[in-house]
Amino acid sequence: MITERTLPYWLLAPSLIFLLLLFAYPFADAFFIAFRAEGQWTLENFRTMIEDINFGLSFWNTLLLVLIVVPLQLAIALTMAMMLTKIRAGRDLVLYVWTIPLGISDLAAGVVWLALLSERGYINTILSSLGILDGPALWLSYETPVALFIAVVLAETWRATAIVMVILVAGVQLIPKEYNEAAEIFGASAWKRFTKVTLPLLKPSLQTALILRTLLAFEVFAVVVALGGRDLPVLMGEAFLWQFDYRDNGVASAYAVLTLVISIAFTVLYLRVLRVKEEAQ
Amino acid sequence: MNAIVKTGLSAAAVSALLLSGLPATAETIFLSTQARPIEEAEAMRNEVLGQYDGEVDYIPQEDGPFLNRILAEAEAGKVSVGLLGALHGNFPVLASADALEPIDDVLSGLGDRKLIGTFVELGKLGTGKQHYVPWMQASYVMAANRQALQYLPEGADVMALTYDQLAQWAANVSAATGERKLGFPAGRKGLMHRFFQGYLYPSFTDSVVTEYRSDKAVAMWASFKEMWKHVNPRSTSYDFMQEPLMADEVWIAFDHTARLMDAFNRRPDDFIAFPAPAGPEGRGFMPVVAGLAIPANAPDRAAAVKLIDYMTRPETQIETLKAIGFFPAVEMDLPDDLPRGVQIAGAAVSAQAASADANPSLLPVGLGDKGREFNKVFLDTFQLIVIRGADIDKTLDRQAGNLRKLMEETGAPCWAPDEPSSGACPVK
Amino acid sequence: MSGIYVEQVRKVFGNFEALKSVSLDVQPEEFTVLLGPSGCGKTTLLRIIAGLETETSGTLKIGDRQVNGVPPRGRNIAMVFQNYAVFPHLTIFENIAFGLRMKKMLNSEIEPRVKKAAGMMHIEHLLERYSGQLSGGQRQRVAVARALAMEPEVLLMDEPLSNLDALLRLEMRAELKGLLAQSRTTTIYVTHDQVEAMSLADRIAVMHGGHIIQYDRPIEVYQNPANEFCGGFIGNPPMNFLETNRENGHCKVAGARLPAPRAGSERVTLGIRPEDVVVTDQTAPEHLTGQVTVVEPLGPHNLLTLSVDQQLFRVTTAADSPIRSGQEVHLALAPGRLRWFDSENGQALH
Amino acid sequence: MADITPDSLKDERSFLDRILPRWNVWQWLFVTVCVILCLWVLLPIYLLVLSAFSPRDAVFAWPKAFLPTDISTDTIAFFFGVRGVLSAFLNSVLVAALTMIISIGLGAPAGYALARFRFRGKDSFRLMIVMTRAFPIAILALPLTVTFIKLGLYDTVFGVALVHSALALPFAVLISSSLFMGIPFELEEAAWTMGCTRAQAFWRVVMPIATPGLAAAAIFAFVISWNEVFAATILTLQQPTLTAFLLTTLSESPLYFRFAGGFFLVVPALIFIFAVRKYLFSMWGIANR
Repeated sequence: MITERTLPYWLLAPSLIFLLLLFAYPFADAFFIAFRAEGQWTLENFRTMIEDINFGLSFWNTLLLVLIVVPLQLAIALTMAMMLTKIRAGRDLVLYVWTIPLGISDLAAGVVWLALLSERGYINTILSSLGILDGPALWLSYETPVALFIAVVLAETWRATAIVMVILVAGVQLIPKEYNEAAEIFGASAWKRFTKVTLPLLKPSLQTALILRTLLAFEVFAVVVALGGRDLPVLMGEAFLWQFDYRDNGVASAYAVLTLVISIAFTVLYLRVLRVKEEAQ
Repeated sequence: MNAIVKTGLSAAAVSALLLSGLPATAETIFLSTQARPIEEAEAMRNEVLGQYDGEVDYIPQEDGPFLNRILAEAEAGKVSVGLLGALHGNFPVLASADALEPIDDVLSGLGDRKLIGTFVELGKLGTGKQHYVPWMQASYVMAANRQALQYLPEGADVMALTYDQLAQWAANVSAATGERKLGFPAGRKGLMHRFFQGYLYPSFTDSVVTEYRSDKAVAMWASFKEMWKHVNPRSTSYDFMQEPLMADEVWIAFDHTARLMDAFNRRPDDFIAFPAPAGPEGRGFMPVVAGLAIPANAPDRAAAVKLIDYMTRPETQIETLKAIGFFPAVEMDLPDDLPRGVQIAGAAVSAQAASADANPSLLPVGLGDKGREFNKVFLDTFQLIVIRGADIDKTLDRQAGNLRKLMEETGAPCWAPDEPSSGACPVK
Repeated sequence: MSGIYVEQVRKVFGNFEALKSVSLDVQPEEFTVLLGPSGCGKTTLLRIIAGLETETSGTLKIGDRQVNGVPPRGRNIAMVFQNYAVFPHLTIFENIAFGLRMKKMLNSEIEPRVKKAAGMMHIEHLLERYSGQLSGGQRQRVAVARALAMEPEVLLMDEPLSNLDALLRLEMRAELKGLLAQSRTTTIYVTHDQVEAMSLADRIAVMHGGHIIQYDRPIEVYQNPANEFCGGFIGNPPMNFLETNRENGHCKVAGARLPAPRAGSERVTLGIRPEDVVVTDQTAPEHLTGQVTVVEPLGPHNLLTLSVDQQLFRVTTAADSPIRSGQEVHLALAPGRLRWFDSENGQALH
Repeated sequence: MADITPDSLKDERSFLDRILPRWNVWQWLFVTVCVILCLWVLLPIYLLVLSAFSPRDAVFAWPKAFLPTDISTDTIAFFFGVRGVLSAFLNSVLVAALTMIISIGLGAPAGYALARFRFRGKDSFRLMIVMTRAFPIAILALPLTVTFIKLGLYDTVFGVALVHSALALPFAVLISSSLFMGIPFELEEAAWTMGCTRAQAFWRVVMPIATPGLAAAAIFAFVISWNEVFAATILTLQQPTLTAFLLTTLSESPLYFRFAGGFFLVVPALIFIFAVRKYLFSMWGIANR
């Protein structure tokens, strides 16, 4: 019977069962495939994965991409969140504009930034009209890996900062105004109030935003392919190639398992670093 | 409290009843990896299948989801797809998973038209049974912007170039314009692996597998790496060469005829088509063969057979040529009221096939589901040697090892231009 | 109207014993106040009676019905919360009618009842407003009106005035007193403000550390506190306490000899309220002597703070009294008002 | 008191002074950063729409035109003509609507439990919900397809909606739990004392207050489903969603078509988010602190 104590579990049951049904079976199946080849348990798939010429590159590219894009997005999202608390007139409109990228699929983002950054693109048009460039210049090619990397960072930052901002805006709201006002009375400068009051109290939201954004960042794929093609291999891109191009879902699952392990490692790291003590909730 | 739990579940149940998917009408689902670009797909539905007296739903699909779907339906035992249209390279995966219905009877039923013999043979995939009926063919040719012709090296005939002349030509262009205007389709969805397997290797080593790491191959890669200095670096993200051609990013390009057709049709006076260059061992070239097959226990076999008959009729073959630039797989002479683009490409294809030093190679057979990994060997070699500048000998040794492992695993016999082999094709 | 009978109710949160076997019986139509400092368990007891908290052990009866385990809706109670808990998404009319709608009453019955309750609380003009547009005081009136409209068997109020400013609190207190007397509903009122308790209660239950120390009429609790805590907690300024030591039947402190209480241990504490002490210049064996340290003119009277036997001692005198700080004075204790407490456990001695 | 003559009333400040608000340096800096951030978001979208509406070869032109000089709708018009776009659009709307219902229907109760109760396994549940997003859906392709075919969910709007709900559920749970946390528990307790069961209190008091926030969470689920490409492609055949339809036809179509496709993807999402912009603030917690 539904009693006071068991009520929460009854409420959680529907979503838990739903996720188990939909994810657990295919997940187990894919996980299973990663560790099997020709009918017995082997690490063959992992070995093929690691020996592949693109593995090293894709690993470091993804890691580097995450380590640059996620903090950059956090900084921008934090600035946006803080600015939103200060804006009075038109606050809804500004928030709307800044959350627009939430509605943009990575398919569309890839197309947009390709138009911007291709050598006959809009940015080159601006640069050449300013005289910096004298003709169409090439950014998105293996010959200019740094430019290509920056292009992908720009596109990813544009596309996925909105989700972080929304979480932080909510977090900032939950902080009662009195704390900030009190700190102000004690003569704390704006910066001091930010670091000493707002940030610590924002920790739970920061944690959620970081975990969610890192998980999704490791699955970055569509934008990188749209801009970089084969020149900037990323883990998910290789997994996709092995699954659909080379028809070997063993190695594809190996890539997926690797991505999962790294994501879990980062999540545990965030949980430890940004540990929010129960009482300080 | 369980009111909430109830409402959550009832919402899911209601929608399950309401929207369990619209019942598919009695139409034949024609799933194909060809004519995927939106204009070509529309052309298939309206011009080619327009006159078919039956319901057909033409659904283009990328290779990955296409294979994934058919294998999944075969494994689940519930097949909804009526007819399959794909390139020769896609079929071995399905054949090795027994997802295809043998259609020797269908082939004999098409007596009144002359299907090209070598393609019918290819349709057996090296086995006794007929897996697919030849549907249409194409080939890879070169295209060039007329502005580039002025930079042709002395005495070079564009309709019978050699690779050295091509390299020289490209060098002249980049010297004159300051931009590298030679382009290759080395993007994710480009067909660069076909260029190595069907054009470069046969032209330089008269082989694809056995001579993979011979000295001729080493010389080949060296000269190709040299030529690459004049190739537009964006090539590693070009899938369809017609786009860079029309954007003037590239003046000379190599690609599948259907992937150049848009440029020929839209600006027939600006572009010319010409056969691929020749190397020391002749002018290697390879056909592109597409076939029609029926999935194992397909819903309505008769309808599928009727559709195959319709697709292989001469008048439909002509409509297909006009619509998507694929040439007939039936021996027939082409009418002269074809669109300019088709005429331009057609001339290059027949010139290439009829060239004196023609060295045709066939499509790989018997690779099963390792076809794509076979392509990966060539692409990885290209990536390492040309893009990342690795040592040629070491790379060829390592990749030859992969190729040898692949051949032994699949036991695939050699195919033209390699000499036929009894067991698995050896890699010297 | 029915009474409320609480028998040996205990409540433990983890390892903290919030209520230590508390018993209380509230007569029908009686207005009982649970008075005590924060953390003494008064709100927990109220929430247990309301059914918002489940008691660890003990029995609970409303009228002759045992209500242990019965959910709040089954106890025919109404409650006014400290933060009013006025529903922001409903108009004031709907807020007051909320309970009646749950009782499936017809609109024709609900309308007059809501109007009557709103009238009692003088908020008829606010019925179509939303709580967001109201002041704290107005919201508080809505909360009370909402509870009264349900005409419950028992009315529970959790520090309803604590969020109001001083003036409004005074005004509301007077209004509440009149209203509740008129509606004659059995009520339990929780507060930490002893003035509120004294003014409103038929009986006060002074609580401390999870116990009910004393449960009696206000004047009783004021004049005969059951222990030192009660004496000190009620009354402002609080009761004075002086340590004394007993010598053959008499207690000596600060120069005075006073008849000692019969019971109690060796050392006893004397308790006397500031207003029960008179400053005189005659000397007498039972008079205390002390040194005035501070004189505070408070308007109606002056408050003297003295050092008696090195202990703090307060006395109230007339506003025009000539006494200046630093003066040595004699203090006469009003005979009937002297109270004795056992120094060990603080219990009153008679 | 100097008598007030008409010209003493005249405003001496220059015209510019009068329109530009009198801000200090910090405020000017604040506004410029704000404008830059807005342009940073809007410019690419403007260029996408511009390219979608410019003639075919303008896409290859150099230098590119920034202003909408010659507008041509033939690429867009062609799109409407393509058989299947309209039905794909409808499918997308149906799938997204279903995803909204399922993910909020299942997510809200879980969110309520996380907000109101302290129970064993609470944090591990919250973490598990988020971690389901760690495993890339691309790799679940084959087993998922086979299961769906067996269950008859294959190529159905409901089938795709199920997968999209699994993707949207973590967000629904997190958003709804922070929403319910923003609603004082005393309101529910008050409702209990006024004759409500726990469920009645939830529906009559908590839900009405949480509805704007839940609406925003629903729109969020709608957008997730609307933009999802991969599961929609592999799980549908004749009933593709718009994104699945676009992915298959566009990835190899010329650039100008990809812009038109991008336009079709972006515009509906913009409209949805605009519809809910007021609630965006309450999406993650009531702001009436």
